[in-house]
Amino acid sequence: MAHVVAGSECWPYTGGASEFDVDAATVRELITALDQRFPGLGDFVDRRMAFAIDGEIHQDAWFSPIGPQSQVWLIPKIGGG
Amino acid sequence: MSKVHVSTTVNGDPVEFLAAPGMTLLDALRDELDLTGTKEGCGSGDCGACSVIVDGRLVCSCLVLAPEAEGRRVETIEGMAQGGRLHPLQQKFLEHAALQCGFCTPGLLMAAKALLDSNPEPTETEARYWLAGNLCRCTGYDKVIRAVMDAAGELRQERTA
Amino acid sequence: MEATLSQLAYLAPSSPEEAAKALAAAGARPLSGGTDLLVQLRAGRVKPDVIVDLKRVAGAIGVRQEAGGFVIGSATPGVLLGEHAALVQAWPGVVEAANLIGSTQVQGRASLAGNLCNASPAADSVPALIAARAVCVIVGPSGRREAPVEAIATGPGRTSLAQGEFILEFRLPPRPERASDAYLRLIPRTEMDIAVAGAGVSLALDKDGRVAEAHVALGAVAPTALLVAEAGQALLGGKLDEDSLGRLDEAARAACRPIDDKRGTIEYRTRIAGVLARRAARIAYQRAGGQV
Amino acid sequence: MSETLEKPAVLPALTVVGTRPIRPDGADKVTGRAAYGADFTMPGQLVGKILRSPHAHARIVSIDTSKARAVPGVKAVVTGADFPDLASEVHEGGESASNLRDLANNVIARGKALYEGHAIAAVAATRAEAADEALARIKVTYEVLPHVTDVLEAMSPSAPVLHDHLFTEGLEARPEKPSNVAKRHRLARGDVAAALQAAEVVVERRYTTQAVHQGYLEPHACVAAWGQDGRCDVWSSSQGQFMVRTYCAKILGLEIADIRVTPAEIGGGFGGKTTVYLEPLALALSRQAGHPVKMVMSREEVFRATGPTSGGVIEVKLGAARDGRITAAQVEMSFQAGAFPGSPVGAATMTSLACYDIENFLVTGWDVVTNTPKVAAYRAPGAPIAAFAVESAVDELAQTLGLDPMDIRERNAVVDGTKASYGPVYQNIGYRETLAAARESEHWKAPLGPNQGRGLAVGFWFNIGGESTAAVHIAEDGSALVVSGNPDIGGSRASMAMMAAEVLGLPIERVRPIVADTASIGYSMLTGGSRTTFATGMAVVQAAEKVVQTLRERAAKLWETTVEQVEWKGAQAVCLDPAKADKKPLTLEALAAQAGRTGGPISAQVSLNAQGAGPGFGVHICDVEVDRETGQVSVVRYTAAQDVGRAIHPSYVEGQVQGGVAQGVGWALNEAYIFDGDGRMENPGFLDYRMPVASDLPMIDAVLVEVPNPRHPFGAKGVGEVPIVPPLAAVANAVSRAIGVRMADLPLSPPAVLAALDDAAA
Repeated sequence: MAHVVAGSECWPYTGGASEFDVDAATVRELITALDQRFPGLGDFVDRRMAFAIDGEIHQDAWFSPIGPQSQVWLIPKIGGG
Repeated sequence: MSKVHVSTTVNGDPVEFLAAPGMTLLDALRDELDLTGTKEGCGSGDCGACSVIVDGRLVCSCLVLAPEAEGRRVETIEGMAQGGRLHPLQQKFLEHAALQCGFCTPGLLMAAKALLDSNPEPTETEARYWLAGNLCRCTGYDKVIRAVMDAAGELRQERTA
Repeated sequence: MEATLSQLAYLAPSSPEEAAKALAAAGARPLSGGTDLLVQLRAGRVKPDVIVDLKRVAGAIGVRQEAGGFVIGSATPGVLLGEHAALVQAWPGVVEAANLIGSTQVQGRASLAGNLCNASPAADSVPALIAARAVCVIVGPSGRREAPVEAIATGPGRTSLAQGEFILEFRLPPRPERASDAYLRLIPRTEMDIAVAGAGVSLALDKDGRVAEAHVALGAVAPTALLVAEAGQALLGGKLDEDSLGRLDEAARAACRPIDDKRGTIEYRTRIAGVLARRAARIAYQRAGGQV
Repeated sequence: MSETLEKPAVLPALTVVGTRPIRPDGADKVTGRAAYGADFTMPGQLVGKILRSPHAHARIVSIDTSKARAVPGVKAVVTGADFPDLASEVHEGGESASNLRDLANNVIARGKALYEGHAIAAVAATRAEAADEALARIKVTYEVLPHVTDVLEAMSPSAPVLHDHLFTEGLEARPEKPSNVAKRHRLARGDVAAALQAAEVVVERRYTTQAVHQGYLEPHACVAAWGQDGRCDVWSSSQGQFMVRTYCAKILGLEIADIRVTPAEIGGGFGGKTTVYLEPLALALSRQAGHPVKMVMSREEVFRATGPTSGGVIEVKLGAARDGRITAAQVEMSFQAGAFPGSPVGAATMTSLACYDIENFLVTGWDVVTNTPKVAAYRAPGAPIAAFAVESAVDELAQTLGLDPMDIRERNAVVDGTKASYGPVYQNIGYRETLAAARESEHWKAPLGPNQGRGLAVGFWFNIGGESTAAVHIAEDGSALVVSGNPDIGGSRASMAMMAAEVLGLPIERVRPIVADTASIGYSMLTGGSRTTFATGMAVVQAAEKVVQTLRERAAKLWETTVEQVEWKGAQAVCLDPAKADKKPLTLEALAAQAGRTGGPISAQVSLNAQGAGPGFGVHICDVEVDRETGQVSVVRYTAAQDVGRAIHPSYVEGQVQGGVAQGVGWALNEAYIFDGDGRMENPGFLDYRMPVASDLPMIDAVLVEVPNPRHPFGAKGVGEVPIVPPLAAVANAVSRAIGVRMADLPLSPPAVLAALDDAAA
């Protein structure tokens, strides 16, 4: 079970819920699980968000592993100048 | 269209070209003589990227009409290294990493050469005010000034050696 | 349809009379340093048919001493003034004003006549020349005439010169003992800016160190540079004590008629004109041998 | 999952990494041979020019190009109608998520001119005069509309609306009316209202900044050639040739592989060349004319029509205990996005409190469209604006509590294990070490002169990884080529060559770095986000390691032993097999010479998506002197400490720090877009858009702190963007302390400082 923390961008999909647990061992599984639980959230997160897994930021990384006790923050994609 | 015939000397070589009277020396160097080392950053004399030396004077080539070069001695970046050996300023700019993107470097090297030709032992302040006409956005000028002072030292040794 | 850049003609006469004749044609414009003209040419703000390069006219470039004073060729680049030891000794203010025009690269070209005839209210060399009581020698189709520097510019971009007339040289008057001058300006950076305000002060001292003669001129605070008589008078007879400097400051501010623009507000330019006038007076006084 | 990695295994004796060799591409740049965008020419090329809107906001009723086409020498004229109408599809190709339709409509207007300078039409002709003539004969009928440039005015209900389809995203309920507010960003934790109520001390203030430009010396330039077979070539100066390829393909409706983009040397970018302005127009003109087309922007066009960064309004309210512990922070920011949505207020929201361990905070960011040029990325986009406000507020808090500004930073500092304000838990960060380096610096202890003030400020940037490809090829004589797809702006060719040399055991002189065109190397994200040395460097190291593996395998075959018995050391294979003690080491040259007979050319290419880019922290100290009679500010001393993970080439890392500081100082003191009443920019040139000149700055002491990033083979972190974050506040805090008045509005021009002095005296 991964403990997910969702930022304000996600609240329109989660009805305001910002922390919940999801069963997923990879980022891709997490996206599918999010879509099942909050329709549309998975696709939105996949396109517009990055995943901070235990403090490390993963962007466009479907197969990054997620451990059983992992904390996963959904944060907006980061650009740069 | 009445073009003017201009014969002048660029980096020691005699050259001739036809130029529209309103053409700048900068455009003549780049478009007529294919010397693209001199750069245009603003076209209004405010950035120094087009600096060249005419008859020993440092000028912005975007503020000189091509016909004015008639019979003058023009020095550009392409003439700074002699006989395959980099000028001490060029070498020191590399050693001190005094350039990043390098777009302002040709103009800065021309200005630094003119500085050391007229003032072989500049203070840091004198160097900074002399080079104030050469904008650089990448380096913050620190390593540029260190490279110029270092080259000044080496040139003095060469002279006294 | 005006001449585009390619239809332009370029002439480089070698005598003043030839130059005057060439400049008499409508659409002819003089070129000396070119550091203003070329910017306007490229921006399409001026569309001359003929450019008359004055740099090869006899007497246009060079500095010489004559009848106790100095004669400066109108197309002499600022850098040459700085290299003339006697001129720097006698007129440090005029030289430092000329050497503040633009960057080192501009210094290699910009001329006193170009700076004056471009008629920017903020031109750096003009207040110093006016304070120095410099006179222009003007050549035109109907011969030569002289006029004080302050009579040339009549407003932003406009001069009193007739078509065909150009400035051949500047004459700086002879200097008594214990006389000197100074020029200061305010710019946001340390270099490369147009003056937000400028002040030139020229003065002479009597043997006790009192101010016997004083002229103050301000830049960028009116449509043209201003000779401010009251400011000069405020210094007369004194040793630059706080009181006379206060009156100088006030007289300078009273003369200001600046505008609000992207470089400065009316209030700020007026305030700074007073500060610069005081500071320039102090420097000129010290250079003239006065103890401050 | 990713176990917390212990301190990274730093390679023992690093021979090349960490040294300061001459950069391999240096000679071309100091002799004028390096070719930038405007230095390319092609036979038969035409000159392309753009007609730009004189109005800040107008409907385009009609465009008549017939007279323009009739001008002798004119070969092509295009308007918005010549480009496919794109769906509003968000695309990840560029820096941050950019809307493709907006991008296309910024390249050339469609239906509406949204800022003065907006491209309306473009022509190509055999001579520049003919092109100018053609522009003058294009007849555009405008319906001029009221405009708005100020961000707060643009947010008011009465403001003219730029886009009828724009409904604010990120609100609880979807608004019914369109507005200029494109999006609300929000970051919250704990109960900020209660915490503010309970706080022993509260400081509160509004801060403002103006739009500023990246200020790269090289204007945008390109040459484009549309082949008869529909295959196109582009030479252009940009921060990413793959980005240019992707955007051109999308805007023109082409197959991506049909466009080959060759990177020119880039004369500075700083984020401003992470998008396209000219390339799609040059291609469209070239298709119509059947000739290559060259387009070079004037400096005025660069200012009027290419992305500045946002001007912003920031309200900050901090609550703290007497001992300096900050217990509550409320920040609200409104940023100009320019003509289309996409200001960096989202990144500003996330970075604003990133250096602070705070229980309760609410950060809100508003992305607001205005009739000004479309904002583009500018070095740590958004972060310097947020940091100006927060670092000024923390400085004011320190003054209010009578605390040393360094102490208050340390008391609230984030460390490994702290939960960042933007979400994740920090790992391997060097913030505390950087604070210590600044505190122990000689500058922090040095006395101040009269009318002088010292400002302290800290800054953070995420840094990113992303997709990169690199290849290493061994030539027959044993010299090496390292090929990547990232333009070299600040010396990255040197660091690529150094990392490859380190792994191969070669001196850097025998490794030649190449920046390849889009047809000669695999896809790479652009140079930006301080990613190149981290992500592309990682691909270079892995490619070099694959080459070493191949070399060891070839030696093992030659010695008829197993690869495990072959060690690679000092650019040669050493046999460890006790049974083969007679085998003398095989040099790289020897193995390269026999490569054909032992299995073929020795080369490797690696493509990856680099994860785990380590965030960077900066701590800056700035001394200023103020002329109290004129308000002029001069920077007399500057020290910038920064956690760089591991400096691959220390000179160029110092160069990034010094360059970032100089841009920050310009932003603080003199740089600003000035708009007149008609929404026209009044200072589109280097005379009145005042960037720092050499005589404006002291030497800038860069103090490199190295807390290695375990996710990079040599511990490198991104360094390019952090240094621009602290300076705005470092300068403002220094001025505020010098004159005893809090300066909250940039730029700190002489009139502004003098007015503040007058207020204080009144």
